[in-house]
Amino acid sequence: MAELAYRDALNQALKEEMARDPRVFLMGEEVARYNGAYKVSQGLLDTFGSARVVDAPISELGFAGLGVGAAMVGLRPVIEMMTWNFAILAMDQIVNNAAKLRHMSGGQLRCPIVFRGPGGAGGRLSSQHSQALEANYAHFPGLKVIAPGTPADAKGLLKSAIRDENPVVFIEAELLYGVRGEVPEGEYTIPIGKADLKREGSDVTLITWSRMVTACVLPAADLLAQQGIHCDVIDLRTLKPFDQEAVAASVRKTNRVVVVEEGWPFASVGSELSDFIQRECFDDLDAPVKRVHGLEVNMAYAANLERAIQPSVERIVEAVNAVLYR
Amino acid sequence: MAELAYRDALNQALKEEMARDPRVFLMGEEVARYNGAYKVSQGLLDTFGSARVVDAPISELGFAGLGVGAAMVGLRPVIEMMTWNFAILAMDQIVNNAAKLRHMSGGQLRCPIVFRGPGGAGGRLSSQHSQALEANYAHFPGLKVIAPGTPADAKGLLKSAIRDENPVVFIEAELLYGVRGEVPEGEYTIPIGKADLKREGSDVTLITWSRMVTACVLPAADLLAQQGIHCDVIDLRTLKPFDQEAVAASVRKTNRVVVVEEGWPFASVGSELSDFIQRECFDDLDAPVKRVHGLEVNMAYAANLERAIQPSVERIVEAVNAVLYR
Amino acid sequence: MHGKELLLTMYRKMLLARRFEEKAGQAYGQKKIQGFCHLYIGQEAVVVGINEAIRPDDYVMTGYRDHVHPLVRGADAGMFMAELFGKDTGYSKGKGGSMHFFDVEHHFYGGYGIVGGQIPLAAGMAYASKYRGEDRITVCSFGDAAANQGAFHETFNMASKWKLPVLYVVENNKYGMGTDIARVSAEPDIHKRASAYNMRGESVDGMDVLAVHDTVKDIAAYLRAGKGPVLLEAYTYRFRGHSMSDAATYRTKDEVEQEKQRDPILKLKAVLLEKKFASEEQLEAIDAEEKKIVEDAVSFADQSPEPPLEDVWTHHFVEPGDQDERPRARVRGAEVKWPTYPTDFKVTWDLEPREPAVTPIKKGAA
Amino acid sequence: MHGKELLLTMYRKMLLARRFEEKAGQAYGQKKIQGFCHLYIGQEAVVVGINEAIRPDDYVMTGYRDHVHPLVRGADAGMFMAELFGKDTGYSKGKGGSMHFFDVEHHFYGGYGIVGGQIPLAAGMAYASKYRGEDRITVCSFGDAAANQGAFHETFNMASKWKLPVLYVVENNKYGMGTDIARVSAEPDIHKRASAYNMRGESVDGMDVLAVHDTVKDIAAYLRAGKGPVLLEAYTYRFRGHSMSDAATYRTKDEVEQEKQRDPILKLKAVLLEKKFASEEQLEAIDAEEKKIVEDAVSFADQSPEPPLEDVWTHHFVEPGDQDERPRARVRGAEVKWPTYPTDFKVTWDLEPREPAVTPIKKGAA
Ligand SMILES: Cc1ncc(C[n+]2csc(CCOP(=O)(O)OP(=O)(O)O)c2C)c(N)n1
Ligand SMILES: Cc1ncc(C[n+]2csc(CCOP(=O)(O)OP(=O)(O)O)c2C)c(N)n1
Ligand SMILES: [Mg+2]
Ligand SMILES: [Mg+2]
Repeated sequence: MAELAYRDALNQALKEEMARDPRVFLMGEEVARYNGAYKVSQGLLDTFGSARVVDAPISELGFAGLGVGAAMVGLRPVIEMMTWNFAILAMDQIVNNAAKLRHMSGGQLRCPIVFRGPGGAGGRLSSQHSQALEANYAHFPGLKVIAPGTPADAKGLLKSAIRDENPVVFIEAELLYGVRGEVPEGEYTIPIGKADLKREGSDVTLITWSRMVTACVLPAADLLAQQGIHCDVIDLRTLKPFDQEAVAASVRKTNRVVVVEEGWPFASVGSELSDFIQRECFDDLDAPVKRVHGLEVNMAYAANLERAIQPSVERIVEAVNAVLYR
Repeated sequence: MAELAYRDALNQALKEEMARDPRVFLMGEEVARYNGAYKVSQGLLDTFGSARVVDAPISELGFAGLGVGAAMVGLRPVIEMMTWNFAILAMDQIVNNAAKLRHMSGGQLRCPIVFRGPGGAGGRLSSQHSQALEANYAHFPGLKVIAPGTPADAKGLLKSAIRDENPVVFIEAELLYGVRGEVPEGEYTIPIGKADLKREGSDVTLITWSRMVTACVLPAADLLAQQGIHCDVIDLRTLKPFDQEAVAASVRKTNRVVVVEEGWPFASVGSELSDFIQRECFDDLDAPVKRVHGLEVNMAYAANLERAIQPSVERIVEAVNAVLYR
Repeated sequence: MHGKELLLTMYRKMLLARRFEEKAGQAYGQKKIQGFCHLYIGQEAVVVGINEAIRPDDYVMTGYRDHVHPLVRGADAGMFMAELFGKDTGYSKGKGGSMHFFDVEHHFYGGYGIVGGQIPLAAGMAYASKYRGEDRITVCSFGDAAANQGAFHETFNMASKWKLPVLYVVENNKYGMGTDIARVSAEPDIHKRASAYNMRGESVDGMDVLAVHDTVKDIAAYLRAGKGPVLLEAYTYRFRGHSMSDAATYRTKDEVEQEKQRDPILKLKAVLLEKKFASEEQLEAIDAEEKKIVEDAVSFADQSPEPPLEDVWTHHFVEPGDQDERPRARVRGAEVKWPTYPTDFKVTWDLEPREPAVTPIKKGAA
Repeated sequence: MHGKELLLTMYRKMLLARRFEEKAGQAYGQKKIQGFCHLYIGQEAVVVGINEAIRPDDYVMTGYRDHVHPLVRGADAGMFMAELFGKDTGYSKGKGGSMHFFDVEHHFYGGYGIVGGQIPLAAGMAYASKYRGEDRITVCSFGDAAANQGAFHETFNMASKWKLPVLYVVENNKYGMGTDIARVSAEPDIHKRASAYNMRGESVDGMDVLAVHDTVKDIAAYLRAGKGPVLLEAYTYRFRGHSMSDAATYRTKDEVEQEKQRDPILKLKAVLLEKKFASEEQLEAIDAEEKKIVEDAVSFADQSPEPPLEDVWTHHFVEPGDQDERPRARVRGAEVKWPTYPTDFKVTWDLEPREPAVTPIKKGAA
């Protein structure tokens, strides 16, 4: 298998899907000539031309909606949001049009579109640029929400998202773009809605997604393993619909859960997981579901504050100890 | 005490606060000459003139941001969103500017502003106009979120919101505007963050807010009481920060909880409550926290579908029976 | 220039529109229709004039004042009345209601409730046509007040820059709900704003169906020639309130009366009579026919069942293998020619030259 | 017209700006500054020309390219360098960083990272001034690419309709990140878009500090006279990349070289020498002074502590009794004259007449 950076895995997915299907086009700020603010679209303009790889003005609401319109009449747009922080401006088009079109039309229309771009903290970018916003989209019926944590998943899931007949919110991680990992050669896809069990263990279930998988959850699991505590590590990959079976099966085995997410805790995907687990696995739980998350504060610029605000190996280990009553 | 409609209670709050404090002004679509799309601002133009009661163009992002700017330099704007469905267009100004200003400026600025308007279903308005969106705002640090369920709370909390030094998202209920209730005479406020125990009972805790309080939770509690099942009914009133003590105290007493909300379940305020309760009251719970919520679907126009999608007395009774294992 | 058949068709369609809306208004009074219901009465010349000037396979869409746009394209009046009644036989199976009319068979793409929210969609539809090398155009209407939405600005800039074949029609009925447009618009002549995007903008008397028709004929040719988008402002008027719950007291009686003098149906009638294309009796017969269609529509809607409760779970996602719903096939058993979108084609459009001339450096004029 | 003192002040401030940004660039290379960092080098004439043409108590704000705007108003360079270094002694205690400069003492109101997000805020600040009957104006800058945001459109319409005393300055440096503005703007002469809002729009050579100054003097008077908002486009150029991570390969060497010929500092220097307002030596002495200020700023920032960890919890909400932070008082122990906003006053502004003339009915022109 080839080792690829996350950004290059995404790039391959785009390139392969655009080569397969002329209906696929990519639009966003700086995606064409500049090859992407984060270089995810490197080389695509040269290969596919300026109508399929389009530099948009800074008009997030406008070009998100343009994508929705194109999807309504047979194209399969991929709309790059330079970051999801800016997509807040486009949210109306995503949640009020894309998510509702099939329903409002009583099934006459479909809206196969992918909105993608980086989410989460980007490294000293302070509050307006450091938001993990998956909960906001996962709240709405009619949208699928994906947040891959490895290059292989990034590629396989982006291909699935592009082939899906529904609007997909695809949240990459700014700090993962340069991270490398093995990516299977050749054409392959990862099914939407399936979690990946990254480590097996019977003591505690760790549930997470996106950057947290490799940035702190696996390191924490490794550290705990050295102490004789073995964790199931579930990478959800798809947040909505999330893999209920995988989650429930693991909890039934371990009876203890820690949910780790980069974003804020209130009304988040983590809250939802916690509710799901206490509801579906009430009698299996030996301790309350514990959560590790970004602190409930705006992100600060200062290095030490930024670090303190984000989840860490230490906080995860502490939470695991807590659910083990150690 | 006077009996007032919810809309008139809000109107009183606005009128009293505007009379008290020249810094308060109201801006929004149709608020002035038309006296408000839902007549909440009836008579205010005549009393306070056109600079303090302002008909805005249909530019939600623009006038929400204008309000934020005015708040930064010493005014206390009340920005009416004709409904919260339209405020999605303004979300960037609310969450990226209002919620973050004090933090970004390191405490140099404050942003005392109220964004208010109706949320939830409005009666046969279908999917784009029938959304309970409190979770989206409650997710962000830096915002307070209020959703009163009675005329008295509407008045007392709107006054507190206007006097608060922070940005407040104030979500009224379209279907409550005409509903009447007793409202204390004269100047009074209700503290932000305090729940109201509407009924006392030791069997089950029902937690809810906004329209659900009177529309189905109290009727369900009454019905259950006839069957000998007595519920604590907690009207949260403030969703963020919610009254953790009131919730925990009740759960410790009843050991069983049903959370009722009008909106979608995924990553919602209800999810958060469920997580909080399983975490803080794990050993007190005799049954998993049950939730009754709007179905996880887009709202349909047809009367029978619209009814089926919303929480109902029957569904609440069923949930109470479930947590009682009856 | 205006043949008899064209004029009679337009007359018939305006009457269909008028009668449909009148019945909808009545049915609203009877609570058969609920929620918001925005009637198009008074504005018929705009939609009819446009429709007869474009092709049946051009894409059309609008906001929530959307009953008439699909009707004049050939939609089934009964099935749309059923939609208004929230019935299973409606175009959206009762899911959409008044604000969300869709008839994809007739290339009518909605029906949107967020003011201005459809504006970017239309650019995307035009983008798709251009992308596939089709000569189809897209026509998107919105109201005067919608022109103050950011979506207008962002979309027009892109549409113009990329020369998208889209006609934007501002149906300027002078009011956004209760607000006179001049009270909230710094430039109330909305077509003049087109200059800010270097695009063609013009206005037309929206109460004169012939003027609308001729203007749009010319514009359609311009669009198909690839010259870029157009903003057309049609000055019109709604004879009723904004929606059924609006008593419209913000307008003077005089103003409304004066406008009713310009009733587009009366105006066309006068032309028909003057040109002797039809007699009074013939015109009345047409009216009777259209009334009958609308009465039948109400009966059909009345007799139709509610949607089944299981329908709350349908049409949120497309599952693998799901076909799109074809309403007239489902409800009427009709042979439906459904729009198809090619899946295999070559994109030949160069949206911009590979290496554009570098913009000269500007020095300013002060 | 341009006295010696004015010219020397402007020269000094442009140099302060230039030296500060050069040092920030260096410090970024040393990883003392991280994240995004957008330098203003090349554009100094815009901000300095404006600042000397307005009052110290006028409100000023901009986007994320914001280091220089507060500096020329009198902010403490050391404390802003400390902010860039993420230190406790920064204006925002290290919470804001490069994109979120705030110096309320000097009426500089930020510092915003969402492109175009500050545009509505400025209208609100101007609204407040007008509401309280002050003759203060607000100046808000943004980039050429920001002009394609919906916020531009929505705000300009309101600002013009309500005649708000706000000057919007497009700092047109020809690029939004890597994109030549002409590639994404249907009307790349952004000031021309003002006509869509019936407001005054004009352009100025943004490399000529005197031209900027004179133009803004005139505009400030216009604003204070209550004549409505103005859109001023300053044609300028950034000599560096968009941010520190941008190599700016999308521009030709030629273009950059040609622009550097127009360096606003060199241009003003030539004037000063020609007018004999100063000798080469005197000008160099000024430069040395400004360099010293900036070096001291770096030392100060270097020596400052990180914020305490408990600070993650502060400044999310104002709790009852909380005072606003006064950075220079806190850090330097300075007597700070803090802006106050009256709490008791009478609003005398009539935003619109009680009963406006009814808009005449339009018939269109087609
Ligand atoms: C974004 C948004 N804001 C507000 C509304 C409420 N609303 C519905 S229609 C309308 C007036 C629109 O007027 P105009 O655009 O002139 O169209 P008309 O109704 O006159 O056809 C308003 C304010 C909405 N639906 N969407
Ligand atoms: C809404 C939004 N979209 C995209 C970005 C990313 N971004 C930051 S600066 C910038 C370019 C802005 O260019 P311009 O407005 O010309 O200002 P300049 O940087 O040239 O001063 C972009 C795309 C952002 N910060 N906010
Ligand atoms: Mg109108
Ligand atoms: Mg620029």
